[in-house]
Amino acid sequence: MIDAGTLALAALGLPFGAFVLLAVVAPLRRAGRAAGALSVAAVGGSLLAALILWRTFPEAGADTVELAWSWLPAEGGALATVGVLVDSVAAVMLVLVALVSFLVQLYSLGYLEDETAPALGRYFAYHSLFAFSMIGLVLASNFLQMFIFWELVGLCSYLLIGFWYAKPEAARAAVKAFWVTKAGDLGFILGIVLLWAQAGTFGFSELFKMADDKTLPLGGLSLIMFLIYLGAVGKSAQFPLHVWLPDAMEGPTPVSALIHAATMVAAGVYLVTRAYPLFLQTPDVLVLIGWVGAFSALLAATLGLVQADIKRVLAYSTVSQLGYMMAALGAGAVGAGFFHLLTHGLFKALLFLGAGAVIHAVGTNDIWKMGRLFGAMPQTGIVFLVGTLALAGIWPFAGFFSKDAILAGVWEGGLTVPFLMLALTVFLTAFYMFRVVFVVFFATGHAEGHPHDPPLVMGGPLWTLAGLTAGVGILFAVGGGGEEAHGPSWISPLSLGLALAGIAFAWLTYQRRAVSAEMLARRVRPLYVAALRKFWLDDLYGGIYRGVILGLSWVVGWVDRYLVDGLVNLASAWTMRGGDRLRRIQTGRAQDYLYGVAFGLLLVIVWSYWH
Amino acid sequence: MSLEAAAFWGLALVLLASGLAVVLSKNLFHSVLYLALALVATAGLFLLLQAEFLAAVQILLYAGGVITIVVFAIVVTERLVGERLVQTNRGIVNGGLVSLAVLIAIIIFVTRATLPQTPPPPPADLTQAIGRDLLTRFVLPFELLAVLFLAALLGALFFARKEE
Amino acid sequence: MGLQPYLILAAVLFCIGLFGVLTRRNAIGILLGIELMLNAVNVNLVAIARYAADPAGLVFTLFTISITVAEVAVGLAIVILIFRVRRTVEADHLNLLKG
Amino acid sequence: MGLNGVPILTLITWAPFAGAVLIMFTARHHPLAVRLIAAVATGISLLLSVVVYVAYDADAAGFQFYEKVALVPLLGISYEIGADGISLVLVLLTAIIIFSGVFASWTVATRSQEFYALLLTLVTGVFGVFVSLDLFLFFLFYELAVLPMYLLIGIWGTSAQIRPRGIFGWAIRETGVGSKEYAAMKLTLYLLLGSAFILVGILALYMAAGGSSFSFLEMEGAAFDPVVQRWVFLLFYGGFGVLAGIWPLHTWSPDGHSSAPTAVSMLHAGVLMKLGAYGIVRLGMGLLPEGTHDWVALIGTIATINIIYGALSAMAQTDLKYVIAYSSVSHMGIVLLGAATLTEAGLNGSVFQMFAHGIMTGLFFALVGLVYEKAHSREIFRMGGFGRMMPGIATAFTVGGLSSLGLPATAGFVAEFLTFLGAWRSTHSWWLFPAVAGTFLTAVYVLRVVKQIFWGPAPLHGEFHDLPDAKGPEWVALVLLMFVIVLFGMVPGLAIGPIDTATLPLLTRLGAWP
Amino acid sequence: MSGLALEIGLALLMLGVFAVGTVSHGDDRRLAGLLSAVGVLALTVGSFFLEPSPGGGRDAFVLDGLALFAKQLFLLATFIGILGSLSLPDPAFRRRAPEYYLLLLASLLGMLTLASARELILLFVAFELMSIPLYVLSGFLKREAEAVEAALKFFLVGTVSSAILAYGLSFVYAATGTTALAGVPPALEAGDPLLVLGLLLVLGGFGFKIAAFPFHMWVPDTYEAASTPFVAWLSVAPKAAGFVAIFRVYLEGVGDRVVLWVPILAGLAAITIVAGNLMALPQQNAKRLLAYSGIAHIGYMLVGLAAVSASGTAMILFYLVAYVFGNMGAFLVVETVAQAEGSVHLDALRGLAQRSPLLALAMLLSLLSLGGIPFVAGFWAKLYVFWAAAQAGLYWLVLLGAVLTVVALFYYLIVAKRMYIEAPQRPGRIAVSPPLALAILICILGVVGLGVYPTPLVELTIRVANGLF
Repeated sequence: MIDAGTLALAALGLPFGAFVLLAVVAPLRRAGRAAGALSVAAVGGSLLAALILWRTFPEAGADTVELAWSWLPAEGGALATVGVLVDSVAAVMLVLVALVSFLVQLYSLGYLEDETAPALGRYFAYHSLFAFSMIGLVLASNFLQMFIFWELVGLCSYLLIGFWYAKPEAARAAVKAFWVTKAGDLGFILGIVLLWAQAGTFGFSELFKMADDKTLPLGGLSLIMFLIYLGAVGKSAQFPLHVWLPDAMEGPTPVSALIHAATMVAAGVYLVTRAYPLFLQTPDVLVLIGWVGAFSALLAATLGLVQADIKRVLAYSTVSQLGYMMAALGAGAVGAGFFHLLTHGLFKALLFLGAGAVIHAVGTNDIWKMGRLFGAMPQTGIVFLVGTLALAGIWPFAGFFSKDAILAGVWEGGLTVPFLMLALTVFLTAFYMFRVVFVVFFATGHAEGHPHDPPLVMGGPLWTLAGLTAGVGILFAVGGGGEEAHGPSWISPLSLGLALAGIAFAWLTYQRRAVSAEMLARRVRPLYVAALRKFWLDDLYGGIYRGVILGLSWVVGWVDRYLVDGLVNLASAWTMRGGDRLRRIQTGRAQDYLYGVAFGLLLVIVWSYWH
Repeated sequence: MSLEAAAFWGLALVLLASGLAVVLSKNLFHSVLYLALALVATAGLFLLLQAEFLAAVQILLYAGGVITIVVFAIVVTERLVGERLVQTNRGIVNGGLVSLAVLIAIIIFVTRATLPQTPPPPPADLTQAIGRDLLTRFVLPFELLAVLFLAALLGALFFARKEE
Repeated sequence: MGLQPYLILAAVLFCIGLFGVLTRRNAIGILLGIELMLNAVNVNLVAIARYAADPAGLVFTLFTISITVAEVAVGLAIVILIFRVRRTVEADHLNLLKG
Repeated sequence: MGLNGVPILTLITWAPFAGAVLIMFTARHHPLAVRLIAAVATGISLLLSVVVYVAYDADAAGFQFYEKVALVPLLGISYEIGADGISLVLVLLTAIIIFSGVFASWTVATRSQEFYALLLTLVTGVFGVFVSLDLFLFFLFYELAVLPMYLLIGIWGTSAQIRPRGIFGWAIRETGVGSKEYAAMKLTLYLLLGSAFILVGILALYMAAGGSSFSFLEMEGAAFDPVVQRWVFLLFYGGFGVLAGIWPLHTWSPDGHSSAPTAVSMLHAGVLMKLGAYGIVRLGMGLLPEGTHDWVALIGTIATINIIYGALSAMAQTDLKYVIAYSSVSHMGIVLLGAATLTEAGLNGSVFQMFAHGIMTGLFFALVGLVYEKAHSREIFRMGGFGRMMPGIATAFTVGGLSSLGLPATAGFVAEFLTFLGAWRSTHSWWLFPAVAGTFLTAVYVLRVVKQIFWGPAPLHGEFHDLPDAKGPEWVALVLLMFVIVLFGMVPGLAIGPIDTATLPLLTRLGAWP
Repeated sequence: MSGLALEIGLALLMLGVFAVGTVSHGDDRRLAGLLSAVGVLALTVGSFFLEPSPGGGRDAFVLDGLALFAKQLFLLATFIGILGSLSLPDPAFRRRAPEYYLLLLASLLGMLTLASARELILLFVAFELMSIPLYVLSGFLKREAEAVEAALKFFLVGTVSSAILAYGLSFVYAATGTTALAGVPPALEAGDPLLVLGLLLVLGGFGFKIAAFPFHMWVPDTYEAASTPFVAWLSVAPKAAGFVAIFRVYLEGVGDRVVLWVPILAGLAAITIVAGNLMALPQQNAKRLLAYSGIAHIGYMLVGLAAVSASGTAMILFYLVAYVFGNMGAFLVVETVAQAEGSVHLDALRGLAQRSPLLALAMLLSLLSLGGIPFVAGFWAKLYVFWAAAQAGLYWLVLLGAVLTVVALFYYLIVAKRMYIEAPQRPGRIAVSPPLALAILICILGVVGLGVYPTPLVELTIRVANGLF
């Protein structure tokens, strides 16, 4: 029996080893598929370790396992440590991360077969780094370490969004993603620093213990927790920092599935879950989290309604679902939120990979250039449908239970308005997802080329995920669920009803054409335009970037060159000019020189009077 | 007013007047002549101060030597240039102010000093003392003066000599 | 009759000489001004020597007079040279070198 | 004396100089020999720096590997050297930078013999400053580190194009802004101006300590009058601050760094600016505790200005080298901010940032040099799509950029984070906010530049075709520097261990510890 | 009287040169120069065998440490100057060599005596003996309008200054009642205003000799027009003599009252440094540049003088030695280049490093020394002067001086730029005549030697200066 710490370290170390190998051994990296094989094998190992860890956990006698090494030495003990902290939450999350990583990497081998070998090698190097970072984030034993890996996953996200760096849109999206999440991270790091100053430690265990013992100083804690939450806002694409996620779809689709749907974006939720004992000390922040989450969910859903790009629809739905999770956390339903995180990880990865298969087959992201694909690629159609039903929250798929739990939790938490928003979102979610399903797979339309189902290396992961999505749901349907829905009994029917209504409405609009989408759009024209323009948030940020930051930099650059440096140059120019002026006393006329002597004499005499 | 004082003021008047004439006269030749007058007046002062030997030297060397050289120089150069040398002043106000300032500065110091009101009785044989000192205490500067004359002569000759 | 009148007389003479030096256009005129200044020195020295009853001052005067003559000789040689080379002794015109 | 009787610090310091002499006298007209001698000489320094680093006894702390030989007994000047934790880290930094600098400028074509000789002489000066325990010796080495710069930039530098406009346009025109001659002159004069203040300060301390010895250790024992402390500290701050690039005395650095040839920019931005900060910490804070307390608020505030102002200025630049140069100004703000916090974390962060920024900016300048050498352009907005042509350089640039924006797992993060901790714990906790904002601004301009140059499509005018990637000796420099950045980012204890042994005594003297 | 050995030896040498001059004929009479060089060298060597005798008392002529030190300095500088002059190309220097060297030696005799003079008359005569030949020498190229003009200006300013000096000396005499300098300290103690006036006027006279601002105005014109080796010598030896005279009059035996001079000297030092450096900035003529920089250097020496202490005096002596080497070295390199290029414009130095690396290096070292850069003599010179001033608490002056050093470096670096950075206008090495090369070599050895190991000289100067106080 290998102990939990070792397993965790193995899960962490394998992808890291793969990354170092790929980074350092250039020939291996340039070999492409071999690099992919190494990466997949490594993350497969991680998955294995994660599974064993999950099944054998908790160890006897302890519900957490913690290992720590000194990282930043200081007088009287380490200032900060690195290590692993395994508890049940981390163990489950670890499995999710390893699993999705493994499947996505496998899928990528097929998806990216057209890439050149060096590019592929680079891709898998990034993926290994991501797997390492994400696992490190999950296993982090303190805030600082979490922040470190938090930033590293951000880096991987940046690198992978910009994987096709020659595409200007990809380049722009990568940078945008980095900047926006970094803006949130400023809050995170400020929060950590302030927390350290308050509590003197970064360690979760110590902090939780202090929270338990009520020895945690509460002054300013609200601010601290709010700042830390800002990090989650950026990473988990909460309003108003959600703008980067749709653009991030410029990356390869497997990347979107892994990073921008299943794992990294959920890190914010994981962070709040992880630090929940601390958030419990600051209920005001929790309420804020709930409101923002619900609002994000609704806002993203409305934006999802009008997208033509299949991945963007999914991206907005991700934002929306993350909003659900956050709302749950804010309402105190931490279990529900985390549960949704897991199920969402599965079915959203599935959806993305399915979308990827479609895109791979038809060569476009635009849903209006697709149609009747179910006939051409039935396997893809089925798994996509499974994912969609789960996302829409249809019994007995996984999403139904987790979403139900959230709705119940939010209602119980007393957040009535957010509850209403979330309920509305259920309807919208079902509508926009089935809009995609109908348009892509069933409605009339014409896709170019000869679309066909993907090869096994892509299909395998799809079916695995579909199976899990359905399986987990059925497990709950049969077993009654581990996570009890505490809410009133009318919530399940309500949510199911709303979802079905959404589906029906989508069917009427896009399949039967009984309702004209254009007419709908005209009816709610202001809203429609606003949604099309993303509620002008991108324009606002663009304005801030260009107007404030670049404008300020222009001003400072000008001041530096012409004022600060200008003064230096002025001083030197004046010195030179002064020399030039002064030497004109040297007129060449002998008598002026004699005046010099006379003046000197007077000077000396007058001077001596003074002193 | 004693005779001595009268002589002093008289000589001083002559000295200053001729001095001013030296620096203001339009004609260079006149200037030189006024200088001669000033030098002679100075010699008179020397006499008044009972330095007869120096008065003699003053007249011989200065009024004789210097003036002759200067006149000679003027004549030579006038012949070289072929026209009369006219002498004017430039920046009289500035020069006057500066000179006046220097004068005031010096006079302030002089008036502050406590100076002897009456001269002590003169040594018995001043000229002899001068001669003795010159060849004993001041023999070194005396020798050096010879070298100095040599150098000055050499220089003056070098400059004045027309080559080729 | 104290020393002071002599010193003041010398000072005035010195400054008249200085004035000449500063204002005369002609190089020879400047030389004459210098002569006046040196002459003032002589007046000073002789007067001081008289009131100190010290022959050293008179020896000093002897030296200054001699040196003055040497200087005048060199100076006039330079002036003549200038005449020869530049055809002018106007001090104002001698400004090839400046700055 | 030294390490087991070997005067190891002397060897480190003078090995490059010996190399320079050897180059001047033996390697005339043999360009390869010149480079090999340079590589070996700096290699020896590097090797021995690592040896010293490992041999340093962290438990004993204090100055080790001590050597002392009287030079001018009359004035109490001696060749007194030794290294504590701070010196060690900076010696190591210097050795790494110059070693990679030798490789990064492998392709210098004209008058390479003189180039390497001057470069190595300069390095001896830098090493000397970091190990000097005699104020006078310190000053001598300081001057030696500054002067060769004039010729190095003047002969081998490159000019930029700057059109004089603005309110002091005529002054800017008159002084010839942008040309390498201007830059060389400005840099040299500015730094020597600083050294003038330093010299006065040193003399004042010498007199105040009794006028018998320039020894640092002896002066440490002297309790200076508070008035002396106040003014001498200001002299040191101004004098060293010029070299450290404090606002508003920093303007020599962008011009100088941009005009300098690759190895010189690396050395200058990488090491020499640290020398200024080192001077403030070692002489200013080390000898003048009360003076430090008098001025610390000013230092920290100016440091925050540096951070923000430098970053915004960097953003405004269109010339690649200027961007990097201004980023140095910004990062030196972190160094001084850390020092001004007077906390353990802050001071450790400050020294660590000296190291981290040295390596990172060295890497940057090496890369910029390579890009310039291949593309013959420094105009950011004319370039594009280089990632395809020079993936290696693109990767290295990204690594440098990430370290510069304080990405974890690079050395830059550790330094910044420690500084943040210190800033909030200091008496002026608001310093934290501009410092953190600075990291965001850094992210903005660094990624913008990376995106513009390496990403996206190649520009249409087709000026840049078939640009080669880095090759051969150049890789030595890039890989070494990247390795160090990541190594120290992942295992910061390597550096912080020794640094901490030196900062604690310093803080104790400052009355800020315990 | 062994005290006069050097002076007598020099007089004999002059006699020899005179004899050679009368005997030799023809267009090349440089034998006189050779003889002078050998003679001066012999005297220089001989001077090191002389023992200083303790000065003081009422002796008119003393050979104390200061005097001996100064004489050695004058002799050395003259030797270098004569070496430099030997290869002057102008026919005047060949045909009229006896006159030239005789005048040079006459002036040297004046300096030697001045260094020992502790009596007003001797002082004045020596001062004039030193000065009058210089007027002639500066106009030695008598067919060149510039040279003659320079001679006239030099003469006029010099004679007026002499008059002022003599006038001042007469007041000193009035106050002390004796012509011995030993009478000064007691009179100063009494605070006699006449003495103060006299000493101020005397300072004006000496100010001309050492070329302190604003008595300096003859300097650039004279330096530009006169022959370069002579200027090299003129720029150091008479100034050194002026300083020695100042020490004698103002410092020797004065004791506490010496602080009277601090404000004036410090002020004079400050304006001299500032003006000299600023005016040097726009110069394009190498000799004018060095002239103005020389003025600035006088300012730095005055900083040491303003310290009115033994260490200050010692440091000026050290500075003078460093200045002799550095300044003469620079002037002689300029002369070498001028002989090849026919120009003393800075442009003539273009690309010198690529044409004649050693010559360029010599120039660079000289300039660095003048600029006060470590490892060459000038650094220690400046440092020691500052050190002395700091001892006296004149920190503001130290700071000013240090800051203005930066301005000075600007124009030195401009010269370095011409030599090292710019490309040569013409290819080919620059020929150096052997005596000139030897002279430059001596200067560079001095610059580097003192830069690397200044201690013995510092100790010597301190010993010498302590004799004054």
